[in-house]
Order: sequence, then C-alpha cells, then structure tokens
Amino acid sequence: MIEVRFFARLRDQLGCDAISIESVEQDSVTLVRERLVAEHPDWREPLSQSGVLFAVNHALVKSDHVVKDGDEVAFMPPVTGG
Amino acid sequence: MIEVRFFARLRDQLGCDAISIESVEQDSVTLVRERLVAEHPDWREPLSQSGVLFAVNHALVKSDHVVKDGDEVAFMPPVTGG
Amino acid sequence: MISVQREPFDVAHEYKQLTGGDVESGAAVFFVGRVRARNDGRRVSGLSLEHYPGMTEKALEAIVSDARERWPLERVRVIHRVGPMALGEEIVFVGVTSSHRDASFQAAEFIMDYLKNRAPFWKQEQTEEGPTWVEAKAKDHEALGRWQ
Amino acid sequence: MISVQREPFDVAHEYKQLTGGDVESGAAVFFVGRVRARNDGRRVSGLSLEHYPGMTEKALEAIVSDARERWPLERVRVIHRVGPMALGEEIVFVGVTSSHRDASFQAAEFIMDYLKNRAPFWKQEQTEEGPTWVEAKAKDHEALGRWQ
Repeated sequence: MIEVRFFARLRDQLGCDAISIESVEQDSVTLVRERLVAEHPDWREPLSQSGVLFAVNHALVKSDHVVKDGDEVAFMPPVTGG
Repeated sequence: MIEVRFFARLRDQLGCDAISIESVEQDSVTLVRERLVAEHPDWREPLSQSGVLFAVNHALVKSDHVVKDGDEVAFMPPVTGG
Repeated sequence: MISVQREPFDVAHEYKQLTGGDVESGAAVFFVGRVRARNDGRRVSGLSLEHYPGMTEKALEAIVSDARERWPLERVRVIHRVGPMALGEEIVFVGVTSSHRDASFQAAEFIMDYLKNRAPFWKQEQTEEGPTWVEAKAKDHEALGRWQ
Repeated sequence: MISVQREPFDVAHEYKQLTGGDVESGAAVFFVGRVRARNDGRRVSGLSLEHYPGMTEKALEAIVSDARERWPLERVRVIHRVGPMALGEEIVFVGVTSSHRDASFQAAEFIMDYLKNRAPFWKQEQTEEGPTWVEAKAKDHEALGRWQ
C-alpha cells in the first residue's frame, strides 16, 4: 500500500487529509495521481494545479519519481513559511 | 588658517596630531600636503601612501578639493572599523 | 540546531546561545520574521501555520547543510513556529555566526530563501473574510536564482 | 538612530527597541561584529578603536540615508563602540526592519560594507608584539563594487 497525504489549501480543496491506495508495478508520483483522479474525478483540477509539490518519504521529488510499496507520498501546495 | 589633523597610524608615523597652516589662494588638499611636506620633508612618504583618505570639514573628498580659510583638513589611513 | 515548535522563542536568549563563549567568530547575522498586520493589501488579525511533521525538520536540516557546504560557518540556529500566532509575534529565527561577515550575511539570506521555497510550511491568515491560505509569491521563487 | 559610544550595548535591548510596537514591518535583520581572538593569523588579546569625533556620526548618517533611498526601510539602528574592548565584546550593531525580507538583508549588508570603507574608525589590536594598527582589507574595498 501507499499512504498518500494532502496539506493546507490542497487538503481543504479535496476534503481529504490522507488516503491509502494500492501500489502497482513501475509506480510513480504521476501514476499515483492518475489513480487518485480516476477514483475522484473532481480531484483532477486541484491535483494538477501548477506549483503543486510532491514529496516521497519526506523529500521533495519530481513527478516521475519511482514510488514503492510502503512509501508515503505527499501532494502539497507551494510552501509559504518564513 | 587651516587646521590640519592626522589620525591613527598616520598620526603615529608623523608624530603629530594636528597642525595649523596658512591658507593660500586657490588652495586644495594637494597644495596643503605640498606645503606640509616642504616644511617636514620626512612627512612626504607617509602622506603619499596609497589609500590615504582626505576629509574637509568632516566629509571625504578627493585631493583636488578646494580648501578655504577656516577649513579643517584631515589626512587619514584607510579606515578599519566594523 | 533546528527547532520546529508551537512555543514562542526568545531572540535575546538565542543571541546569547549563538555567541556565548565564542571568541573566534567575529560576525553574527540574525533574521527574525514576525506576523504583520497587512499582507498584499489585506488587513490581517492573526496567523496559523501548518507544517508537515517529519518532513519539516529534514527539509530545514538539508538547507542548513547546503549552507555549511557553501560558506565557512560556525554556529547556525533555525527556529520556526507552527500553530496560531498573534500580530507582532515572532514566526522564524535564523542566526548564523562566522569569522567572515560576507559568509554570515549570505548564509542567513540563503537559508531564508530556501526555507521560503522548500520547507513544508503553510500560512493561513485571519482576515475580515475569514481564514485565507497565503499565496506563494513569484518573487520568493525567483530569489533562488541568485544561488544557482 | 546612530550612536558612537564608549559604553557596551545590549543586543536584546536593541532588538526590543527595533521591533517593539511595530506590527507593519515583518522582517528584521541584525548584524553584530565582535572582538575576536585571531585576525589574519595573529593572536589578539584586545582591541582599541579610534575615531574622528564630529565626522564619524556624519559619515554614518550619510550611509544610513543612502540605504533609505535604495530600499523601503522602517527602523534603522547603528551603534559603533570606540575605545578599549575585550575579546568577545560587541563592537558594532546594525539593525534594519522592513516589510520586505530582501530590503532588510540588503540594507544591513550595504550599511556594513560602507561603514567598513567610509566611516572614520581605526582598530588597533593588542598582540604579542604590542599594539598594532589593523591593515585595511582589499576584500572590504571590493565589497563596495556590488552596490555600484
């Protein structure tokens, strides 16, 4: 399984903090997003917004990053700390 | 009269804190220095060191700055505060 | 040293910790970011900061470690608060000491620039229209350009 | 506000003065320069700072006024000590607040760069060979280039 987490504005838009999904062969952040959108069509637009950041196991990654069973994937809006 | 002042290492090299000299027509910092050196030949080298700064009435100036009767002229080594 | 905490911090204490007992590093630079009453023209009455526990500390450690590779630094301190904060309260503290003035200025600015773009914090402002997520600024993103 | 003084200053107090009661300027940058035990490889046991009374304040005011023309600043504080100082003691404090992070960083650095090149202060170090006037550094002079 893959644990997917959402933060801040993105979490509010989706109405979801976290969701578990099955992992697949040759998985990637992009593929995780596609499976989420297939399940929740109204998530397509928020998850495709420009500037959305991806983290796998607490490190920022690009969308083609390989995702393995047991990984934690996060979708986050652009950060605004400091 | 012109009040001439020396600071820090330059003052130590000249063995002089301050000296008053006559003002002349069309005076300048360069001319003040020439009159000082004419009077004290051993001041030529310290007063001609590269990096020596000139101030007239508490403002940094270039060596061709016009000097008037009553002005305060300062010769200073490069500054090292901060 | 890095702290992500709900509690306020004390700038005076942090300054003492950063410089105390050290007679080798002559230059100390500090940045303090505070909650302000106006942002992009909106009146703000308070702030709430969300973060990604577990990732936040790692992201900040990576930034500090990058800074240490670029400049000869002595002590580095980063504190970032999370949770609710009132107007005027301190949000973030970055302190850097070095024997080189340039290094401490640049490292402090570098850490802030990367923190603004890479550390998983999100600000929600209390405004007249209710709680509003703060938009990321293009300017903050462009600021990274100077370090690349 | 500018002070040239023999007495030590208190960084905690200066921080409070700079930020107290202000909820508009979110960014504060501070530089503190301290007496260090080593300079260009020499062991230093103390410092004495000479200045040019009457010119010093004017030079610092001109620098701060230049900074205010370049960046939108709120409060600016410059303190420079003169006279004898022990290892670890604070020599100089520059504090700048602004609603812009960039402005406060750049103005503080600008003020230090110009102070190092234009303000009439001279350091004399106590070393094993007796009191020694500190040599100006080419690097400090080159630092001005970035502002021109």
